[in-house]
Amino acid sequence: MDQLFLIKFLIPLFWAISFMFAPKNNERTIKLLALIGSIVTLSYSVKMFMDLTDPAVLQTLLKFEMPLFFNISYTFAMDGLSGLLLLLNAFLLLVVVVATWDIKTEKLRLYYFLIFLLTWAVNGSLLSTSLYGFYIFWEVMLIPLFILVGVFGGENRRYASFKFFMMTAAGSILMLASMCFMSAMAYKLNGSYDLNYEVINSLNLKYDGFYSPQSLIFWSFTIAFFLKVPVFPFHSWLPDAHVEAPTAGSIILAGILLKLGIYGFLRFVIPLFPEAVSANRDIVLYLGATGVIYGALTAWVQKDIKKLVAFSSISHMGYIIMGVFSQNPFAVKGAVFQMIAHGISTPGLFIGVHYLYTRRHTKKLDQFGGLAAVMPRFAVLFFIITAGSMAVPMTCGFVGEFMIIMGTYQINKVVAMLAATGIILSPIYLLKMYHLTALGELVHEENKTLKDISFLEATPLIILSVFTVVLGLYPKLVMGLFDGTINFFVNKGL
Amino acid sequence: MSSIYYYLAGFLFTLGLLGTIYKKDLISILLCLELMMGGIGLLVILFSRSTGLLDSQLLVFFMIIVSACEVAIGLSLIIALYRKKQTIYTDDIKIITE
Amino acid sequence: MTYDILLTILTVVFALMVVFSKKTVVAAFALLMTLLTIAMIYFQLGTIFLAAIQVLVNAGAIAILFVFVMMLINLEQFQNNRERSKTKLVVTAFTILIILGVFSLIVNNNIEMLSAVNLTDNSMKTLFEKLFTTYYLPFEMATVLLLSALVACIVITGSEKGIKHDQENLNE
Amino acid sequence: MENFTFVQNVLIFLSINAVSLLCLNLKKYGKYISYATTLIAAIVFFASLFDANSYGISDLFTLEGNKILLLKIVSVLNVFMILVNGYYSLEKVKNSVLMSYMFLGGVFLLGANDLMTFYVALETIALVGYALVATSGLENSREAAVKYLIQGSVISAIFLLGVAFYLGATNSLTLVGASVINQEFYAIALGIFILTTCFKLGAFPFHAWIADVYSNVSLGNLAANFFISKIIIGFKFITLLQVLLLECDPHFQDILIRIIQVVAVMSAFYGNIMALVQGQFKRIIAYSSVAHTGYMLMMVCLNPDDAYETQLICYLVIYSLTATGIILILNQFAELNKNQDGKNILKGGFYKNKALASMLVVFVLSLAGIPLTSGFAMKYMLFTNYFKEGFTIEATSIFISSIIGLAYYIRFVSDLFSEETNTVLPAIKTRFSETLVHVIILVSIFSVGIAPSLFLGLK
Amino acid sequence: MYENYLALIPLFPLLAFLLNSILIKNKLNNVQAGAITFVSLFVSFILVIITSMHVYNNGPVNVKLWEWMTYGNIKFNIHFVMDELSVILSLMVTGIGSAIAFFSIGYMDHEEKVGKFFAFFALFAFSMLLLVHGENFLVLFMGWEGVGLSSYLLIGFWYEHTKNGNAAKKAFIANRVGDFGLVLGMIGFALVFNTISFSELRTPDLALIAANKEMLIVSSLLLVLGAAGKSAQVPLFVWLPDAMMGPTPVSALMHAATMVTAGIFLLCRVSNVIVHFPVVLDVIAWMGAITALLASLIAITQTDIKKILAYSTVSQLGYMILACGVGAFSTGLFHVFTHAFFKALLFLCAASVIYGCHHEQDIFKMGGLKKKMPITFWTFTVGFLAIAGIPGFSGFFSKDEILSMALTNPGNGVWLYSVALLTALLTAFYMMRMLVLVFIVEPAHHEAHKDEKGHKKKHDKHDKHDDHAHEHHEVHESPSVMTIPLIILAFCSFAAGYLGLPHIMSHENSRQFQGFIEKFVAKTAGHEHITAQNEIIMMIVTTMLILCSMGLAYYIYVVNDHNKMRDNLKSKFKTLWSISSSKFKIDEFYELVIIKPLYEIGHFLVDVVETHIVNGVVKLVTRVTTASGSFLDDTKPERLEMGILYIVIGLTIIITAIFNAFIFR
Repeated sequence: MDQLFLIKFLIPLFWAISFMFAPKNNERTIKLLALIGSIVTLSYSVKMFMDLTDPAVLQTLLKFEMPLFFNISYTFAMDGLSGLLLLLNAFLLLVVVVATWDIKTEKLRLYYFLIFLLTWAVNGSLLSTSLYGFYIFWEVMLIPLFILVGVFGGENRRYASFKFFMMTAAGSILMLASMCFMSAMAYKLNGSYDLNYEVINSLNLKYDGFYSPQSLIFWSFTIAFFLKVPVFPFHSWLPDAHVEAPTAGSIILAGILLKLGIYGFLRFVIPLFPEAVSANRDIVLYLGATGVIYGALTAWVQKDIKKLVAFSSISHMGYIIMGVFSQNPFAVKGAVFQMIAHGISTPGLFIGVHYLYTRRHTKKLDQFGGLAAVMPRFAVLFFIITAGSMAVPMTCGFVGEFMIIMGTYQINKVVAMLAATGIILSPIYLLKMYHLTALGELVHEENKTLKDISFLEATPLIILSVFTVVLGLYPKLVMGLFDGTINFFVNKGL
Repeated sequence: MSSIYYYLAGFLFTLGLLGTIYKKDLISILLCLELMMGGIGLLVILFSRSTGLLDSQLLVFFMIIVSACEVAIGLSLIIALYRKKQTIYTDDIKIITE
Repeated sequence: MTYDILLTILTVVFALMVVFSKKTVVAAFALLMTLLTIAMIYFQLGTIFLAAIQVLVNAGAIAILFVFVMMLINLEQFQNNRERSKTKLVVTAFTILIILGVFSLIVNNNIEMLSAVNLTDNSMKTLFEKLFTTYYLPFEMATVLLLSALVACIVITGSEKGIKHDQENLNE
Repeated sequence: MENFTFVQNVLIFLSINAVSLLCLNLKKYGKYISYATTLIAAIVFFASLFDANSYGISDLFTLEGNKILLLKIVSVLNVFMILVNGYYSLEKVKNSVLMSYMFLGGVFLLGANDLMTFYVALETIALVGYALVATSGLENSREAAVKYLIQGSVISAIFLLGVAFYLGATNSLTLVGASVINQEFYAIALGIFILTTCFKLGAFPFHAWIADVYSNVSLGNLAANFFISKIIIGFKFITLLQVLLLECDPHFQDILIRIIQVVAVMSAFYGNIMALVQGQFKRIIAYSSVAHTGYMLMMVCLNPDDAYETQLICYLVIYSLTATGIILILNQFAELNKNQDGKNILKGGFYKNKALASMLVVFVLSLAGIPLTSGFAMKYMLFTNYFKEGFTIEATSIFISSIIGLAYYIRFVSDLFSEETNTVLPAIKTRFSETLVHVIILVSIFSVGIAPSLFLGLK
Repeated sequence: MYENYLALIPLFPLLAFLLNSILIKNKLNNVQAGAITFVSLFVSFILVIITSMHVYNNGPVNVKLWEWMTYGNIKFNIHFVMDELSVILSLMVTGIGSAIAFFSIGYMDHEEKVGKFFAFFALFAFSMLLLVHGENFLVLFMGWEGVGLSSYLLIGFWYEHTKNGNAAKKAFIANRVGDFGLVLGMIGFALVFNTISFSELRTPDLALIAANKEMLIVSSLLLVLGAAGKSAQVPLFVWLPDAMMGPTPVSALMHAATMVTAGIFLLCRVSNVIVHFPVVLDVIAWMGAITALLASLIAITQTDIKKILAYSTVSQLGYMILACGVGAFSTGLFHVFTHAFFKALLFLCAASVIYGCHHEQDIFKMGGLKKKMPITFWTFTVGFLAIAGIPGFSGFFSKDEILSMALTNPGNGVWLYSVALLTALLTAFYMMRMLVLVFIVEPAHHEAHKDEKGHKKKHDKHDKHDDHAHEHHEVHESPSVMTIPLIILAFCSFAAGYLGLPHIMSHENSRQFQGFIEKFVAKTAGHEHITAQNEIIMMIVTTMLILCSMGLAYYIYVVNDHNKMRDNLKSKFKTLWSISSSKFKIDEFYELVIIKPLYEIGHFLVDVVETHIVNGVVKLVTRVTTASGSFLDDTKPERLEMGILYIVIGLTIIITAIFNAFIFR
């Protein structure tokens, strides 16, 4: 129990609200406010993580009955996994604020309001262990991002934001349906609508065949999370959203929101529906492997940098979903690690694209080339990030992929081999991107006069590249944090 | 052998129903509504005859009152509409939406 | 017996006239006749009170109201009814026939239950006792209904906004 | 037991309204006085209900339990309604008077135990409803009113057909504890009652009036339409049908329930799909109400139960409040920029009128059922009930239809935040009464959204 | 203490890398930048020597830095070792590396971004040392990929030119294909033996091997794929010749001494396992043999000095792989050892020639450099004799042992032997050709061919050297900073062979090198011993043949008026010539069969699957919904009579439904 928890938890919300009352046209103040806010958030996340005595077990931070809200008992709890994602979230908030420091808009207050609201919602769904809380924040999360994309996005933003919202919300409504179903059962069983682990386990939903309740509930949850992650056939919204979203949106989306789907799998699906998971494991594994190859090949032929990165993250997500479903502790840990790695490298790439875009106002690959001559600092940092995304050993990208492939190899060799082709394919598209932007000769006149990134701009990239290398050399640094947690989940799931 | 009245009542009702769709101007439609009401009044009486229910007669009484009010409001509406649009045809009162 | 059939035929004929006559005035007249024949049927069935009310209210008031309104809006320009789309008519007639058929079949099913007649005393006295003791709430409600209908008619027709609309339309 | 206090209250109410009716024609302050008196009448009636817990006048008219609760709520809403209507023009004041008659009709309908009272009260509501639509003074009000009237009369005729069959089936006009002699007639009667319910609530095949009426009615009258004809009629019919279905022969019961389910699912889909392609926002709300009727209609299939009744009341009230709030704000935006087609009245609305716009967002999201708003709690409750009673497939399909619903609800939001508008909007000035309404609705949405169990009668 | 040394060995190059890359902004001059790297390499060279003394006397040295990961009882540690195998390699890496670093101080003197160059150089050395000292698969793989990465950086050093970039990309991706095999093979081994440390794989559990044979075979084949990727064997050798785009010292470093030998190193590391699988051995052997032959055939007709050397490297690598394939791992490694010296020497000579001729690389433009740059000439000759396998020079011993091993290999021995022998002859031929054309023949002899080669020159040269085209200037000997390493290497490449004398020469200290190595790698088993005189006869015959082919080359290019001879040879074997000079069209083949189809698939996925299926479904749902909506909307339910019609139809349906219930009750 943490007495001050509620205050800590509500900080981003308060901060978001405080932007409403910020002075209207004093940009500097607002930005400083945002910076301070992000630092505060990060620090208290670190503090909370420090207070975590044993990351292995789920540690209740705050638990209160809600007799008025369907009489459920609402639990805020935290373990290594959620704590890690909490840290990542706060960290990315800081990165976003710093990376988009030079944003030019008259709606600055709305911008920061939305970002902080988003962060708050993410924290909420990470910390709440009852399905209700998770769902509530999960839905609340959609709106700010929708507005963020819809207001600050590119030309085609309306379409993109609609697509994003509709597909994810459709998934979540499926989830809600099965939640209703379960809580109806729970009510019949013990007269309360509450849905936590014990209750759902006590429902003992039986699994036989596709039409049995457990499998249907499992699939509705799974499709909801698939749409969020997104896994191969369900990814249609991701490229559009990424291309149209402002950089902040892209970073938060790729950095943390996609992970929430995975988190949902780990937190709810695997512990709650073990039979269904083990019955449908191979389907999902093949989907993941397909996603790896599909994402890579499609990324290869893209003309637009952001689209390329978006498809690359589909490929990475394929790995993660394989790891999660392989029911092998090592692979699951690898998946979690890959989440972190992807949360470090892809935002880096997006920031790089952001710098290119703010200088040249285009995201077309053929508009660049030879930037290493004029922007050496950018070129170096961008290369480190790219290497991280390319899963070169001694960078964080390698660790996760290696663990996932190794863990999956024990379960299903074919899938592992299919997925391992990603090792060959990832440099093909990432190096294409790097060569077409940084290397080669300077063909375009307007590129000759670009100025290198300032130190302020370089800071987030530097931080990210340092993390890339350090995590690659000493993965224990984060591995230790969620080791026990994963064992816990997987033992439930196996 | 008064069972023929059942069919008569049903016929009046359905005929009125047909009329509401078939007729073109609002006044005729109101007329058809009256026709339906007449048919149903008959039907109510017939259905209650086997038990000799007095309440049914009161029901019909209220029906007649209500239908009178309906017609009154309907006609005043028609007049108001006619003032506005110079027409009482149903084709001319469709509401244009984009 | 024959009287029943005669009444029925008359009613049917007038009813058909109501629906299918080209002239609205004729239709109104036919409606008047229909209502009167229905009143006669009431009389035939032994509910004298209803017959009287039917003649008074329906035949008397409503038909007159109709004619009055027809005079108010000059109906000459509305004489020739426009044509309907045939398909819609067919669909309607078909459904109507179904309803009628089903209706008559249902009635047939329990004709014997229905045609068992036992008339208790339906003298005015008992009737109005019922009305003023048991059913005084609906009666009160009916007054409210009439009152509101009155107000409604006034509001609808005599609204200055409506008149404004008229002036605008006339100006155009 | 005979208890005449209620009759006294009704008579007081009537007489005060009569006074206001007389005052209407005073030259100078007429409208103010009669507005005031109408308001006073409403308030007095509400006050007189305070200590009441049950009214039984005769066995033909009883008000107890949830009905009295609903009556209290509706009499508050009546005051509220008259407030919304405002005293700005004589028209509106006359409408307020009519509303009080409509309210009276609602009261009688609520308590009616026999078909005679029931019928007369129903017709009162309907007639006043037509009148209110006709006198709304929007450009198409009268057309809408004519359509409404004619379809409504057809339906009342059909309803009478049902009454006739009911009479044939039970040999009585009473609605409680009538012994069924003839199941066929009974089934037919119930079928026709269901049809009437569907029309009054605007479910799928009988919804034709709803779009026109909603989009051509001035706000106060619409509120009346929602509060009286949707809440009271909805509640009365659904609870009544729940009771009546118990008497029915199981064989026919299946058929009737099947019919209800089909209608419910179809209206959910139809309403959502139609709302998707509408241009005007008012029409969107209208069709969304078709969909919501679909969600609600399945309640007919449940067994009568106090908790369910409470939930039904809550659902109806909250839905009507939210929809009214949305229409109110839409009107404010509409009268701000003079284009009467509501297609892009909201474009970029957020940046000038932040408060209004964010309130609109909240209302809309509540209709969409985003958590922490009342809409979520209602939806959740309703569908959990359906699952509980074993209507799994219907509930699931309605859920799926509600996915479509999100698309047009979110359109509000994206319009508010989009900037394609080239005409820069001035800020809207809100009247006090409107602000009051906003606040009340907002409070109700969040209170029910955050503490639903208070209102849903859950343990 | 030795542990600390061992830990320090890779550290110094890393420090040099960081130092260079940090100080790159504030203008180090080239000499300083070079000095940093050279010193760091040299210090670690000394450390290597000290440590290897210790190792020679008393066994391997281990140092475990930190734990990277654990999987069950598989421990993934950052763990260095200095054992018999890595002694040799790390001596080569640091020693030859520092020599080359020293050399390139001179070579790069008038380049730009030299700091960057030396930074990458140091990074390369660092990751090579990681590879060599890695005690387990993981560290080896880290070094392995690091080598790939830094070679990518070095090859693409002049990134302004798109084709350099592409060459670098090609190298990296080809290596990645190998890594794919390595990762999966390593996982397979780890899962079977439940360990990834080499010291445990050195004495593998035979029961386990027998238990899951198939999996091990598959895994070792995958490892072979990895080796093929790194050391440029037959499916994947295409990247190496392109990799000549980098600065020449880089070529010397990577393709002679260090990087390409990593494949053989890997095979030796796992030799104790794969010797149990004849299938794998045969695959390896034939892969090596084919590579050797193919590369030397191509090398005959090349005209670019560096390309010739590159192909010779490939064929030598084929030799080594062949040796591994016939089970003579130690011999293969011996050849790695000797080859390192003479190939580095040759490359550096080429470098100094190119430097002297101001970045002219076409051997037909050179000639008569014998007098102009004598040191280069003599050292080059030594290297040439060594690679050609003239008795007494280092190449002779290793190559000869490989030949004999191939011959005595049970089963397909004869074939392998003949292929190897043919390769040896071809090698002698084209090396002779090169020597002659570059140093001996006067350029006047083939002025005629300048025009025909004129276009080739243009794009071989870098723009920034266009100011001095090679016609009007005097060629000069390189400065001493470049010649000193040449001399050292020349000495080594003469002497290195004497560490591994065959039996017949000295009985008491024969095959010391191999013996030392065989403490770790699998013994050369299964070969029946050849008698002394057979061996002697074999040696003599081989030498004779080699001399003949050298003579032939000399005859064609010098004695006879080589133009005519060459031309009618050319016209006689037109097709063969064109095939060979177009490198058997292998690049084009890959382009056609792998790259293009993949790219097309990518396009297909984007144009068809993505748009019409993935998005198509979404679009379809949207379309259907809106379309049905607008259809229903067009029926205008608001119209009065339509409304009533709906009501009537609803009534009909309800009543009929109930009536049905009557009938079917």
